[in-house]
Formats: sequence, C-alpha cells, structure tokens
Amino acid sequence: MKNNKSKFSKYLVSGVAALALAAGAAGSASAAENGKFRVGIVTFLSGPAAGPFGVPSANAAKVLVEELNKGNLPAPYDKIGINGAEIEAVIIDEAGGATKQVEEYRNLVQRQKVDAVIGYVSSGDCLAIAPVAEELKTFTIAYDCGTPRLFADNPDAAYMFRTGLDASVDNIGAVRYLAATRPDVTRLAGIQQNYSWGQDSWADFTAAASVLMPEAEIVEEQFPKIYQGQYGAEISALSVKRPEIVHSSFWGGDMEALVLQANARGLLEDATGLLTCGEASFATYKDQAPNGMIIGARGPFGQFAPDNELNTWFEGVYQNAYDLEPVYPATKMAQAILGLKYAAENAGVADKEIPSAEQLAAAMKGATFESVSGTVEMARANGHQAMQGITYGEYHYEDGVASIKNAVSFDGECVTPPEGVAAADWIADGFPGAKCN
Amino acid sequence: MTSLLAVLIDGSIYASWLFLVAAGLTVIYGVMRILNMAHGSFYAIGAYSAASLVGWYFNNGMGPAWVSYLLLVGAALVAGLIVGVIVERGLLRLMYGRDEILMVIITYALLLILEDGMKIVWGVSPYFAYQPYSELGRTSLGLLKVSNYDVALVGVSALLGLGLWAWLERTNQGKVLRAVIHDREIAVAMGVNVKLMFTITFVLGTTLGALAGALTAPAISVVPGIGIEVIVLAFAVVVIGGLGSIGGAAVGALLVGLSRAAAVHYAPEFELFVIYGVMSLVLAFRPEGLFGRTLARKI
Amino acid sequence: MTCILETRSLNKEFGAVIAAKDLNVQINKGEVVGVIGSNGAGKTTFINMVTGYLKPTRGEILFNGKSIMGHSPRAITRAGMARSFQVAQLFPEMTVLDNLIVALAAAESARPSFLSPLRSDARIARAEEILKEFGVENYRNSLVTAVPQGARKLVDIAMALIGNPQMLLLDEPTSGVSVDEKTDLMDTVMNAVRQHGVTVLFVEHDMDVVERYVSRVLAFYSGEIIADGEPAAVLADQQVRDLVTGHRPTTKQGNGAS
Amino acid sequence: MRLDKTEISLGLIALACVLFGFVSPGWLIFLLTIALAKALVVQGVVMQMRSGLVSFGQGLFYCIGGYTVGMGGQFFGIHDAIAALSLGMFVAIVVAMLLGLLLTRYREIFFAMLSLAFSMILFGILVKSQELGSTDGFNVHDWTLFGWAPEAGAGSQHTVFTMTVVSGLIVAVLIHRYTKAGIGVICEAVRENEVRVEYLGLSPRWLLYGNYVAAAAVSALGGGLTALATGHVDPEMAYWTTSGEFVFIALLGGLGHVAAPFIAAIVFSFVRTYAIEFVPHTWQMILGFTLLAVIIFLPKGLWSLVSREKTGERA
Repeated sequence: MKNNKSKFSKYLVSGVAALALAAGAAGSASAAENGKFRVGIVTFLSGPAAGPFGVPSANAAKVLVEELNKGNLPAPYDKIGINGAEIEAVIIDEAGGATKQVEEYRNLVQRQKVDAVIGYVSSGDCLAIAPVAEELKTFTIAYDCGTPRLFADNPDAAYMFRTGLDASVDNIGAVRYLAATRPDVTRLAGIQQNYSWGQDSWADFTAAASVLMPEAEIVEEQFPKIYQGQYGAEISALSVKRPEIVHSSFWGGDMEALVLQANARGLLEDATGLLTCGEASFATYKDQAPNGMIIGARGPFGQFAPDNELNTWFEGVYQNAYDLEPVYPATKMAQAILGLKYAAENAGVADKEIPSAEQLAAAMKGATFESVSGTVEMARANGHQAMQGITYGEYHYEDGVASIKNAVSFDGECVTPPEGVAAADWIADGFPGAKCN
Repeated sequence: MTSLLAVLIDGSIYASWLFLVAAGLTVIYGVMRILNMAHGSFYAIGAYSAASLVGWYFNNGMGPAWVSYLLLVGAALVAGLIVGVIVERGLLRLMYGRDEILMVIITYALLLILEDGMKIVWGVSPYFAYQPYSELGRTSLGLLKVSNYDVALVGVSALLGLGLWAWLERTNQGKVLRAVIHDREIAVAMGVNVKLMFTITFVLGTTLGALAGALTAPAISVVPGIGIEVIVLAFAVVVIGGLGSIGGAAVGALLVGLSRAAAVHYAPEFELFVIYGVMSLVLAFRPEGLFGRTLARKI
Repeated sequence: MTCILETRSLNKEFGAVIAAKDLNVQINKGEVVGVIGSNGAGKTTFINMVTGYLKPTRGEILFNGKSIMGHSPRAITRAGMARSFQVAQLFPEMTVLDNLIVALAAAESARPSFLSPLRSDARIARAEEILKEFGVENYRNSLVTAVPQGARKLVDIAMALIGNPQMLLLDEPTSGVSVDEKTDLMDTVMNAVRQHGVTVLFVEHDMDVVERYVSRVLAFYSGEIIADGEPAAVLADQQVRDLVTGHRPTTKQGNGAS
Repeated sequence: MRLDKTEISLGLIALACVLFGFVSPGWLIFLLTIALAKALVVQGVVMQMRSGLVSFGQGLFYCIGGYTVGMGGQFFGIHDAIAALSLGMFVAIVVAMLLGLLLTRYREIFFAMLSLAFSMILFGILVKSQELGSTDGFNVHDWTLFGWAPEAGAGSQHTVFTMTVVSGLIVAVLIHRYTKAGIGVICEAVRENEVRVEYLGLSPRWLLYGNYVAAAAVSALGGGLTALATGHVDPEMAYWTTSGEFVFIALLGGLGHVAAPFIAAIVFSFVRTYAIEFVPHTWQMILGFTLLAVIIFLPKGLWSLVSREKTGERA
C-alpha cells in the first residue's frame, strides 16, 4: 500500500507537469502570429439542429472564406481575405450544452487564439457566451440566435454583436403579415416546441395579435416536447377547434414532420399554416406542403433575400459548391462574415494588419454595411444589434418548382421596438413610433 | 364527445407506435438481460434505410406505389439483420456474463458510435419517404381527420404483438427461448444452445427496432437525433410494463399512449410530465412493473 | 426449562405447493435440536420463516414469548436469533478478516459511523481472536472466494455468532464439506456454541452428525413434522425410516446431501 | 486529526494545482475547473456504485446545486459563494431525503431508470419555468467570497478554480475517510451481499439511503461550482445525457481510489476537447470507442494503470 501511495503521487505530479507542458506547447503552436485572420465558427454539426441550420451555415462559411481568400467577391468586399489578411476558419460543433460551449469558447480564444468568433444558433448558448466574450474581450458576432435577452441581460455589452434579428421581430412581422393579407381572420391557434424559443415566440405572437387583430381569438395552443416527431394528438386537438390560422415556430425535422402529418390529415387544408422558420425547409417540402402556407425566414434571408449583386453572387457560389440554394441560416452566416469583414476594413488599421477587438467593436458599433440581405443597420442595443425589415410570403409548388407568392415586406422600424424599449412593452403599448411603409 | 373519440384514436395510434418501438427492447432484455441503450440507434438506422430506399424508388421512375410498402419493410429487415449480427457477434459476444449495468453502459458507448456512424453514412440532411404515408389518404370522422396509414399502423402493431406472442408460446423455438428467460443455467444444463438463442434474440430485437423506424419514416423527417428521442420513451414503456414482458410492453404502451393523448386534449401543460409521472406511479406500487416477475433470492 | 422459540400452526404456501403445514414447535433454552428431512421437505422454509425472510401464510411465531411475526430479518437478528446459510453468505470481494470486521461493527451498532475508520485496532484484534477460535487464521488475508468450502462455512457461522445471539439456526452447516472434515467442523462450531451458551437448531442430512451432537430431532416430510423427540427414538421410527432416512437408521453415508 | 499518506498526497497535489493555476493559460484553468467540479458530481455517482447502485439521474443534484447557486444570487440576494454553495447542498439533501425514501426500494436497472425519471421531471419543470429562462437558463454573476468581490475575468476565474480545488480536496479527504469508515465499507458489503448485511442486523435500505443523501450533497456542490465557473445554468444540467456523461467518467476512472474520478474527469475533458477540435463531426464516436476500450481493456478503470493492487490481498 505504502508503495502505491508514493507511486500515486509521483504519477499525479508528473501528470500535472505533462499538462503544463502540453499547455505551453499548444499555446505556442497556435498563436496567431502567422499573419492570418483566425475566425472561430461555431454552429451545430451534430444533433437535430445540424441539418436545418448548422450544416448550411458551416457550408456558407466554408465557401465564403474560400472565395474571400481568393478576393472573388463583388465590391465593396473585393479585398483579399479580411483587410488583406488570409482568413483561417476554425469550425467547432455547437452541440453539447452551454457549459461545454463556454469551455469551447475559451479554448477558441485562449488556446486557438482566434481574432474573432462568429456563431451560435441556440439562445441558451448565446446567453452563456455573452458575459464570457466581455470577460475575454473578444469580438464576437451572434449570427442566428434570436433571444431578446441577449442584450437585455447584458446591456453594457462591448464586444458582443448580433447581425441576425431579434426573435420578436419574427412574430410581430408574422402578425403584421396576417393583418395585411387576411384581416378577417378570427380564429388563431398555435403549436410550439416546449422550450424557450417556442414559448417566447408564442407570447410575442399572441400579444401582437391582440393589438393588431383585436377581433381574433386564440382557440388552441399546444406545446409538445421538442424533437417529439409525432404530432398525432396535437393535430387532432388543433383540428377539432377549427382554427383559420395555425402558427408555429417549429424548425428543422420537427417542422417538416408537422407539415407532413398536418397536411396528410387535412389540418393545413382547413387552416392556413404560418411557419416563422418555414423557409429553412423550402427545398424539401415539394408537394407535401399545401400551396398558400405562409413561411418566414427570420428576416430578409434565403428566398426572401433581395436580388442585389452580392446576393446573386453568393447564391451562385453556394449553388455551385453544394448544388443547393442557400436557405436563411446560410444567408445569415454570410451576413455575419461580411459584417466582420466590414468592421475589420473600417477599423482604421493598415493593410494586412489585424485590428484589435476594441478596434473591431468600435468600427462595428452603429455601422451600416452592405450585405447579402441588403443594407444592414446596427441600429439597436447601442449599435450592437442589427435592424432590418422582415418578409413573409406564401409557399407555392407547381410543376415541380417551388416558389414564393404574395410576399410582403415590413421595414425594420415597423417591426423593431425603438432603442431601449422591450418588445413586450412596445407591443402592449400598441407599437408607438412604428414606421410602416 | 369529439375530443373523447380523439383521445381514444390518438392514444391508440401513439400506443401502437410505442409498442413497435418498445417490443424489440423488451425481447432483448427478457432473454439476454441487456437493457439496450442503442435500441434508438437501430430505430434510426431502420428509418434511414427505409427513407433512402423509398426515396430512391420514387425519385427514379415511379413504379407502383404498393411496392414502396414492401421496400419499407424490406429495408428494415435487411438493416436490422446486418447491424444486429455485426453488433452481437462483434461486440456483445465478448461481453456476456458481465454485470447488467455494465451492459447498459456498453450499449451506451455503442449508441455514441452508431449516432456518428449514421452521420458518416447518411449525412445530416433530412431524408423523406412520405409517399407511402400520403398514398393511403385519410378518413373523416366529423371534424377529426385520421390518416389511414396511422390506422394501418395500429393493425400492424397488433399483428406483430400477436405474432411475437404466438412465436414465444406456440413454437418449439419459443419454448426454448422461454426456458432461457426462465432460468438460463437450467437451460444450459438441458443442452440449449444459449449462444445461438442470444444471436437470434438480438437480431430479432434489432430488426424490430429497425422496423419501428422504417414504419415511422414516412410520417416524419428522418434527421440525426431521432433515435435518441425514442430511447427514453421506449425505456419508460418497458419499465412500466415489466422488463422482458411482451404483454407488459403492450399494456405499458397503451397506458402511456392514452394518458398522453388525454393530457394533450385536456391538460396540455402536463403533457411533458405524463410519461415520467405514469412510470413513477406504476413503479411506486409495483416495483417490478405491471407484468414483471419478482425474483426473491434463494438462500 | 423455558421455551425460547415457539411456532403455532405455521403455514406457508407457494401457489399450490404447501411448503409448511401446521408447524407447532417448541424449543427450549439450551437445547441442541437437529432437523432432518429430504430435499423440499420444508426445513429451509422453516428457518426462512422463523428469521423473517419469508412471510408465513398463516400462524404465529414467538421468540422469548413475544411475537416476531412480520419482523424483518434484521430486527429478528437484533432480538437475538442468528442463522447460517446452506451456501455461505459472505462478502465475496472482501478478505476473511474484513468479513468478520464488518460483522463486528454491525454487532456494535445498527448505525455505522460516517467518518471513523471501520478497521480499528480493537476490531482487528477481536477478529483475529475469532479467526483462531474457528481455526481459520491461515486465511486471514484471503478473499473469501479463495478459501475452501469448510472454512467458508466456518466464517459464515462465526459471523452469525459475533452478535452474541441467544439462538442460532444452522442451515446444513456441513453441506459441501468432505466427509473427513465434517466432524472437525462440527466440533469447532459446537465448542464455540457451548462457550456462548446458545440454543441451536440445525438442519443436517448426515445422520451420524445428527446423532452425535443433538439432544432432540425434528423430522420434516412434505412441509409437516412427522416425528419429534430423542434422536434414537426418532431415527428408529418406521415412518421416518420410510420417508426420510431411507431405511437406514444409522448409516455411514449421508443421505441426499446434494 | 491525523492525516494518512493518501490525505497528505492529496493535499500536496491540491497545493500544486493552486500554484499551477497562477502560471497556466486561462482556457486550461477553465477546463480544469469544470473537470474538477464535474468530478465532484462523479464522486456522488461512484459513492453509489460502491453500494451497487448506478444512478442515471445524478444530473438531478448537479442541476439542483447549479440552480440554487444561480437563483440564490438572482432572487434571494445570496451573493456569498460559500453560502450559496452550502444552500445548494442543503436543498439537494432535502430533495434526496424525500426521493431516497422511494428510490432505496429499488436496485439495478430499476434504480437506474427511476433516478433517470426524477431527473427528467426536474428537467421538465425547469423547461416549463419561463421565469427561470426555460431552456435558455440564466446567467450567474456578481458573487462574492466573504464580502470580497473578485474582479471579473481572470480574477474570478482564479477564485473559482481555487475554490474548486479546495472543495475537491475537502471532499476527497472526507470521501477517503467515508469509504474506510463503517458506512463506506458496509455499503460495499450491501453491494456484495445484501442478504448477509440484513442478517447482521443492519438495514441495507437505510444504509443506501444515507449513502444516497451524502452522494446528493457532494454532487450538488459540483453543480454549484460549475455554475460559478461557467456563469450560466440551464435545464440541460438535468437532462439524462448529462447524467450519462457522469456515469461514463465514473467508469473511466474506476472505483479504486478517491482520486480516480478527478483524473478521469480531466482525461475525459481533454479527450473531448481535442476530439471536437480535430474531428468536429465525429467526436461522439471517439468518446464511444474510448468508453468501449476502457471497459474491455481496463475493466477497473484508469486507476488500474496507477495501482496494480493484487486482487487477492488488501489491507
């Protein structure tokens, strides 16, 4: 026994020493002193969010970085890489929960020495990362997560930015679309995944509906478990209440399964579906979604992105590389990368020099930059949150071709609460100061 | 009235699906005393095989639609057979005789491997095989419209359950298997080839899992992670019914299915807790599950 | 003479099988009682019921005049009735010494300590005395799975005796032990028992062993007691010879000791 | 209090860790903090494994510890880290005392499944609680230590690291004594032969109950420290896959020594971190193969590499 004990401490001490060595080695090996601009890209590579969001985003990042490094983009992004420095992307899986993501974020910044991080689909991950970004003073762009709490909980954020839209915009926009195209609707129902995203979406939607469509009533709401996949009972419960609109913030496999099942059982013939994330599966519905189903893209992304030069170019290279049209998560990733490039090239540093996080943040704050989705104004949350309009439209499928019809766009100021006002308060007060076209 | 009818219909449909998922799990446990955490992965493999085969069938020159039902089942049988044999011969065989809990953890490792393995084979994009689902149309019962495919699934599930029961109770092979379930040592002493019985059982179990996946595939989008979601559900059903009991799995599935449907219609806020609530309640009064056997140690 | 253990019309049914039928037994303090009967006659069932492992279907069990029906085995053990097992019930991953130390700690208190070490010097010393008393000191540091069957049986009995019981029930103490060792084993056990002044009831298949040590014999057949009395009288009883000992009132070989 | 060799070694290693904290890079400190905090949860799993029970729901107490620390600061004005951690352990003890009444009736698979069910019920409750941020959880910040507020960033990171090492040391010493004390050894005895324990006049159920409650407290401490270190809690802490990870680490280390869970947690963190970096698409597969390899080649866990104790002898 005695022998074992002393051997044990010897092992442990040598273990600790080995760790220290490994740390030192890893530290020096990946220090970003090779003149490249290192960007950490974090999105889902495994689990149910990988297919609809993570992989299109990672693919967009890969193809865009490749093209940027060749200097192939149209102006104003025709400079090679970022500010002339070649981009090196470190792609990390977002699966595994917030604790693990905080650990991986620290690895990215402190071990891999990235100059900026772009990522995060999950709101929980965004919320956990935000204070760490401030602590580590690292320029970070949340490209997709939608929680309003990102800046509400971190009002003094200096290094955290979001180029995607706040989720309340999705649902305010959805109600505005209904009010504009179907003003006579009176029976609303909803089915949401039972987690923050679904709960928040439904709260925003119902609040906005009670203001903009005062005649409408909520006839049924269902909150199945996320990733349940089987919605037989929920569809029955919705059907028997005869709703005219079925709102859902479902995404990915859940959404596709819901559309399949609800369509097969006639619910989507008797009622119109309204899917706030519906565009992400635009290419997969085929004839399994009814014509006239309302879909959104969480902003002017994917099918709803405008026909500007940048977007046409982006759709071209993406289609070339993957033989698919980019869906909204891909567009959003491209937007975040372009935002980073814009900030770096407007940070006032010499060519090929990599700006500091402070310089990047100063350049990004309140900036207006051109993107695949049109002009992006960093006009909310002290210049850290993008403000853009949102578009909804109807899905149509004829002769093997899917298209969008009856698209209606709403300006950013029409669907975004003014600076410093919480979405819930703004909705409750009847949208004071909203500027709609 | 409509909603009571809906609860019954939705409950039975969900129960039949649960039974399909749980049957393989309980068969494997009954004979081999392995609580197979990778069962969900076999489900997912079945779903992927079926969806990719049926998808391919319809994308390349539409043959008659009825062929696709054969393809669904065929894909599941082939996939379950191949994976089952590989896993049983290649891994589990090395592990027999280990602690029951250790076997759970071995299958947990298997789950991690298979989940990523599927990603390598099928990628992360969704697979669809909706044609068999929409082809059968639907039946209207007032406001309620029911998918005929779902109704057919209830029948398939019932037939499968009866078939399994008949096989165990009425055939020689089933009798031998029951002997193994009852007392493995005596079965060995009587000259039963337990190794062979284990292979047969495991392959049967994985094939049942794959079949459940394949039959579900037409109604869902086949994406990564679908297997993980069914494991805990299947466990709950099997534990409620009593580990190793086919009848128990059927009753457990009905109990969970009907309670869940009732919750969705009458008390949606409790839907999330229904399964664990039923399970805790049953176990509190019947620690071995509804049809589990109490085994007092002989001293 | 005072009665220490009494059962009144004790019955046990397993479904259709009757394992005990109207068992009325009175055992007095200081007696050494042998129980004989073929396999399945209900001997172990009787011990299991008396020690609380099996719940009787009907009847009453009194220990020192008080009912112990429905009490748990641990309560009955604490009340002063200990037992051994057909297959020695030990802690297979522990050494012989540790097995005894656990038993010592259990005898001291029903609530084991959270932080003070179990293997105290005092307990080790006491355990070593017991090892010597039972003649198994050579196996002190062996895992119990690595020692011979006889030694294992002795450890099993030693653990039962550690709690200073008033009564000890031995379930086939010599089963699985070679013929030559049986007498040694029983001598060791009976010496220890006599020092402690314990009432003993033991189940035994070997009639030699029975005759040698007991003052009274109970013969079981098919869940019933068919004879009760002096060994010589019981073993000479025709019914016992027909149903239990197989026409051999005194034989050298054990009967059905498998 | 007399310290034995193991305890002195543990103390020295803890001291070395704290000193090491001053020279190592931030990511490594964080990785070690989380690994050590998780190792405390694993200690709870191992304590139960010694008594023969495998908990697939230890995430319950991990989550309770984390949420109590977070809610203490957010809603009840308990900002002192020690007070919050103690409260977390207290809440875990109360919950364990209730659930233990039911759970200790079960063994093997049934215990595993029922503990899993309870953990999932907490998960469900948290998902339903929008005030607590539902699945997004909430941030844990602004905590103090004896009235002193460590500066944000590296300062607080170091403080948590030191606190975790010190807690780890205290728990390790206590568990080391616990396993050698009456309850520890007799819990092992319950695993090996419950019938014999019963016939020694002891109640296996109450032994397991005491052990279950003690394990819950240790795990809650780990959860609380994790919350302080990551600055965030969410319901995923109670999800069954989190509990599965704890069982994984427990097996990786083995039951051989109180230090094993710590070593295993650190090894696990490194394997996972590098797997995610080098094979971002198939890191789970790497973990699966690692687990299989350990079960096949090191059935007594990593600890068997350190200690070649003879199986026939132990003192």
